[in-house]
Amino acid sequence: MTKRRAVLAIALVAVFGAAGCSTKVVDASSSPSAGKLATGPGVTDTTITLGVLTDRTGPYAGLGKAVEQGRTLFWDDRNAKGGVCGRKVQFVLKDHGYNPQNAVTAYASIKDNVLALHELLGSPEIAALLDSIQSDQMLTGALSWSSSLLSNPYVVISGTTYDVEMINAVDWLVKNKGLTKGDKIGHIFHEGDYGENGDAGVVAAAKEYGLELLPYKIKPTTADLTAQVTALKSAGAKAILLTVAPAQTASAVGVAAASGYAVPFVANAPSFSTALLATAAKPALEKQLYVATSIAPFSATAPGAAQVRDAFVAKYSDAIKIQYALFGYAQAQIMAGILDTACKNNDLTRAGLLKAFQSQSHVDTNGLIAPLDFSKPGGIPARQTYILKPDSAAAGGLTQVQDLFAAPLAQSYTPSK
Amino acid sequence: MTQFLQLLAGGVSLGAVYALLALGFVVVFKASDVVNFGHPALLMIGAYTIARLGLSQVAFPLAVLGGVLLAALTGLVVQRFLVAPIASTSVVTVSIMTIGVDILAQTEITRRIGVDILSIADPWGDRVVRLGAVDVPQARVAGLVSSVVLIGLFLAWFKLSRWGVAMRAVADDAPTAALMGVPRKVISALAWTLAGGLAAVAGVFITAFPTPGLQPATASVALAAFPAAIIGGLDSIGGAIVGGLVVGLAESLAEGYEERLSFLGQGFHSVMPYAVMVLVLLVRPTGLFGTRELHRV
Amino acid sequence: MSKVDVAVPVTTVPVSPRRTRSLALPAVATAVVVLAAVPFYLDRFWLTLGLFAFAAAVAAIGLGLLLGQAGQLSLGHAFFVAVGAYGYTYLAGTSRTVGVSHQGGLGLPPLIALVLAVLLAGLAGLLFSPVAARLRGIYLGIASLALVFAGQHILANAPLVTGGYNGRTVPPLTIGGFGFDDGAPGTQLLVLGVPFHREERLWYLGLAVTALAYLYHRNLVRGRPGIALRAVRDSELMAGMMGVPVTRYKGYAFLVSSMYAGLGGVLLALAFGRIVPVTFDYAMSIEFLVMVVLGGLGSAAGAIVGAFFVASLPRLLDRYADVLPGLAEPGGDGVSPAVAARFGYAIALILLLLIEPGGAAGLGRRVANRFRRNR
Amino acid sequence: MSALEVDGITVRFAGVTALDGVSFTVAPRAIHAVIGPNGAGKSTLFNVLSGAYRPARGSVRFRDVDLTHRAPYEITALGVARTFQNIALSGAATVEENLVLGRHHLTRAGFTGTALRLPHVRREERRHRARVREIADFLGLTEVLHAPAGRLPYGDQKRVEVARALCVEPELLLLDEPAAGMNAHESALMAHLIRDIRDALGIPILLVEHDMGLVMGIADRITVLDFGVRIADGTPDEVRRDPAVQRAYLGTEGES
Repeated sequence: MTKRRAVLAIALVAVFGAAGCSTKVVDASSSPSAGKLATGPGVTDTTITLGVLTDRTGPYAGLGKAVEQGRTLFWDDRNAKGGVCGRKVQFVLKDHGYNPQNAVTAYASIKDNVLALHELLGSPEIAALLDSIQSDQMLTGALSWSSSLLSNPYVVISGTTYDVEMINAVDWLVKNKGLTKGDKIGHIFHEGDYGENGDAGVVAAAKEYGLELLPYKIKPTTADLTAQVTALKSAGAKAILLTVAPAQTASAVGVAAASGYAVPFVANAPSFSTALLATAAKPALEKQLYVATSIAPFSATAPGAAQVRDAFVAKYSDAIKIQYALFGYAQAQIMAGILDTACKNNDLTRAGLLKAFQSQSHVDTNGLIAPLDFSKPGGIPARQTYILKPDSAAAGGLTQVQDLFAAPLAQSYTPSK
Repeated sequence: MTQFLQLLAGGVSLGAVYALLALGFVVVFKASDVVNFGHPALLMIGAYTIARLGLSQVAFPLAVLGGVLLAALTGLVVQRFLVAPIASTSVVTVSIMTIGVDILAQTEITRRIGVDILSIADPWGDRVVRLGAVDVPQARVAGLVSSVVLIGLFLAWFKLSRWGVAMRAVADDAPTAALMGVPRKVISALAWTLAGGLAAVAGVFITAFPTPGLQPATASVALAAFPAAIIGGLDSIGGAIVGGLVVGLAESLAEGYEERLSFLGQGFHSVMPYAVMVLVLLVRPTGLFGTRELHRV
Repeated sequence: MSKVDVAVPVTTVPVSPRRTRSLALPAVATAVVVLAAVPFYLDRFWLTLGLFAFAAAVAAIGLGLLLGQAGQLSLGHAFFVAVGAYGYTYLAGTSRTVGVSHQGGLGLPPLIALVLAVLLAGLAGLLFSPVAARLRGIYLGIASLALVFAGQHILANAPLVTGGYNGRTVPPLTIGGFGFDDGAPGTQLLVLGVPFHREERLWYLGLAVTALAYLYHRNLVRGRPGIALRAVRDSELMAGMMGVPVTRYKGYAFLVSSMYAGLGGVLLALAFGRIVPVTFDYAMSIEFLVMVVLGGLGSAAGAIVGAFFVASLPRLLDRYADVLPGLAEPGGDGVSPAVAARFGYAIALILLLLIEPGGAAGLGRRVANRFRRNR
Repeated sequence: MSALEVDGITVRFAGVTALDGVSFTVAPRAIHAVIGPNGAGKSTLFNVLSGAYRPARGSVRFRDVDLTHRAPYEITALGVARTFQNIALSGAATVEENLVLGRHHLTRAGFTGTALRLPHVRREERRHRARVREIADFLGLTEVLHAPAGRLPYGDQKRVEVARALCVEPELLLLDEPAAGMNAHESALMAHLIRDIRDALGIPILLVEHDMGLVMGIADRITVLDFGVRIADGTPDEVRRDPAVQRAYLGTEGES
């Protein structure tokens, strides 16, 4: 027994004695080099390192890849032109496979080496990291448009939130599809932050326009929406809103078309994917579906968008052409704008980045995303949306039906419960 | 009333497809005592092959044949090279091995699918059959008919052929089966092959209309085989069929009447098959048709 | 007719504990020293990895007890982990409004919340034990799977307690005024010149809890309850006729196992800092099963090894996969490092079981035997 | 005065009557055998006595306590111990651990006390392990105490079963075919052992056995079952002369 203790004691002494040689020992005498430009983690004399936590193996691997291509397109070009503040912008990319635990580990592994997160994909992952983002003052480009994220000042939401998209969608239905007071509308939505944020918008809009709302919550894994659509049909709903995943959109619209239930469907941006137009549901989608989104379609006609699109096609000729590629580019533009402002302020620290972010009151991404205003912390950054329509003839599978607009309610709406 | 009938029709036709999945699961369990966590992977392999062949303009029946063969072959290979070598150890260990197989296969198929939703290119499209006031997709009708035919063939084979009799014997009493000249190994291989084939067929109807096609999340549908097999009784072929129907109906009705279940919280329908399963197990601990255990020392 | 029983291979306490002990002393001493030194050398990635592994290990020991010792298959372990994690968070958390949602909380001292959360998980296990007592083998396994799905449903529908889908912040643990967090802003705890952040502090907590969990399990299985549980596992009828109240012992096994899960859940919550429902899903239950089987059924040390393997391997492969040749560039086609990591994990799992179905514990015994023979 | 009273036991399985109104009594300190051809219901009877089966009718009383509706562990706690026809040991566990299991109802150590190695738990363990070693010694198992029970030869495993039953400190010992599968020599040793146990402990022993030689040699009284019905009951001599027994055994005698 005593021998055992002695062994332990000696070993412990050996370890902690040796700790003096640890690389983690902080040298109290060193102080940040005094210069004109204040710099934070991940910033050297020649580079700025940003983090990307994305999904390369999970359900959003395809989306993540498109965003990444758009981002790479922007930064390759920008770096070739000198980068930001005379520094090249580079990335550490980590895959979390849509698993929050992986996201937390990955975040821990990069947080000391990056100035900000250029991209953080996935609602559960963002939710898991919300507190860390705040305590680390880590400016984060979220790949999620939920207004529940607005309370965190470090989260950059690039576009309208799901609730506002739905308010605009209902407004558009009332104005263009003849919905009147007392009519029934259905909303099929995911359980989870995404679906519920969309539902908050539908609830607000239904109240505003005096519509009767029939909500149906589904699991992200539900594949067949016959039951929900059947129920809405027999209840006599005049229009259906969707805050779901693409396959579910196809199922819902397909089922409705097959049974002669010819009501319009309006979906949130993430509910549609170009891949749907290769399925049997294509005719039904082209006939009955609309998409409300603040991201311009891949086929957008505005000159700025067209330029980006051509560059994208030139660089990634084989890549899938979806609007998220443009979004990735636009998000990079937004981040570059923040970095430029911070550079101008001589403050490339995390606090400086936040200040720069909150000073962006008119962000124009050449029409890739609706105009953005980040200057009101906690406020919705954009309130305008396009209404798009699936069209297999158009590049990216969507064409514009209605240019950017904002419903009166969308202008005044503030998220609450 | 129309809604109820519509949901009933949807539930039964979906349940028949679940029955195919549960059947494969049960057959493997009967023959080798192994819980095949790789069952979803077999479905994915089959459905992916069928969809890809369809995209390369292979005629639908041939594409299905190809998918069934490949999934069956995968089942056989897994049994032969992974399960058989460690069959003498604990069945829990072997079951965990199938988790490895599942991860491997699903990762590869997810990678290959990417952002696509692969249409299965079936001949039924989105056409529906109108039965009175009820619309049933043709694909679902085809699924129901295929399931009934396949299950019928299986039952006949199981009752009549030498192999079927041997398989029953293995499930009841392995040494006796060995005496009949049918090694357990062969029966086990046969069961895995069969499970692969059935899963591929189920894959066709799970990805056909009203589902838009094959995507990575399709695998989670195969999880319905667990409660279905348990409700019916793990070692009962007939039970798998009943269990499949029960799960299909429970899901469909709970989804359709979601608003009346709202006191249980939104989205309760996804818990419904499991709730039914636990209730069944509380009354009958080995499922509806499972063998009641006799205590013997 | 024992078709529906899960036959579990039996593992026993070492035949001659004395000899292994003499061998084990330097090994244990080395392990303790190495583990205690880790925070002084490794960065946050490794520490976070370790925290998740410690949390997983504690919960895995519990599942090992249930499956390896008592022979009860559970696919519902993630549920009890969730009860521990959310229980602690609710009990220690304060009532507040975050953004648009209101969250409740009892604001208890964290240490008391920790103990209560573990008891709460035990209570959940006890409530399930009447079901467990009626069912066996695979039936029990899949019935317990219902817990996971029910749990997901409850977590999503009780935002007052759980914070809903967005989860909620986990209050840091404090014991006697010492906080397992980054400390007050502007202050820094330096130990031998190394700053001690949240991760460094929690590392020692994880290490200590895991060690205690291991010792508790070891003593338990060597004594009267362990012998009774293994008898229940080998044959319920025989155990009953040898005087063991079988139903009660199956209940005990569930109770203790879910308390382990609850404790692991608290550690996991602390490691996360913020918990979200999707973490505690079907895949997590399966992972726990993989841990105990990989480690070797019935062995607590094995469960710990299994937990470290499962919790770390995918993330390690991901971290170093870009060093491996033949992988695609980011944004390009082909096999990405993350996909390669997933393949690596699955293949390692399959190969390990093919080579040694007894898991890491079996492998360890084999090596130990060879070592002995060679001497 | 009797130790065990079996009164009109009837057991049915899915329409098959395995035992039909079987009654007999076992005297204190008696070696009482139940014999009968295969399928006579001997094992079923044992399973009723130890609480595994509930009889449809009838009762079992041990020292005026009704056992009929008690759980197996409660019956064990009353001092009824048994062995199993097809050895039911934990194969990978050591012989010692198997024997310690028999002490379960005599010991109290709980989950918490055991895990914390509290002093009273350690004391209890020491005391009971000493007693286990005594019993192992009595049965000549000292040498193999630390060997896995499953690796022992068949005859030794049978003795471990008996030793485990003795570790219960029984007031009534039920032996289910103790000599099954043994050769003549081993069988004779077992007969000796059974008698030694009775003499040393002074308790009644009820045994089911196929081996007529063994039974006739050691039993004080014999009950004969055939197709679930009691066809004879008496001393070995009476039973041997009973025409019903001869009829029942003539068909099967050739087998054994």
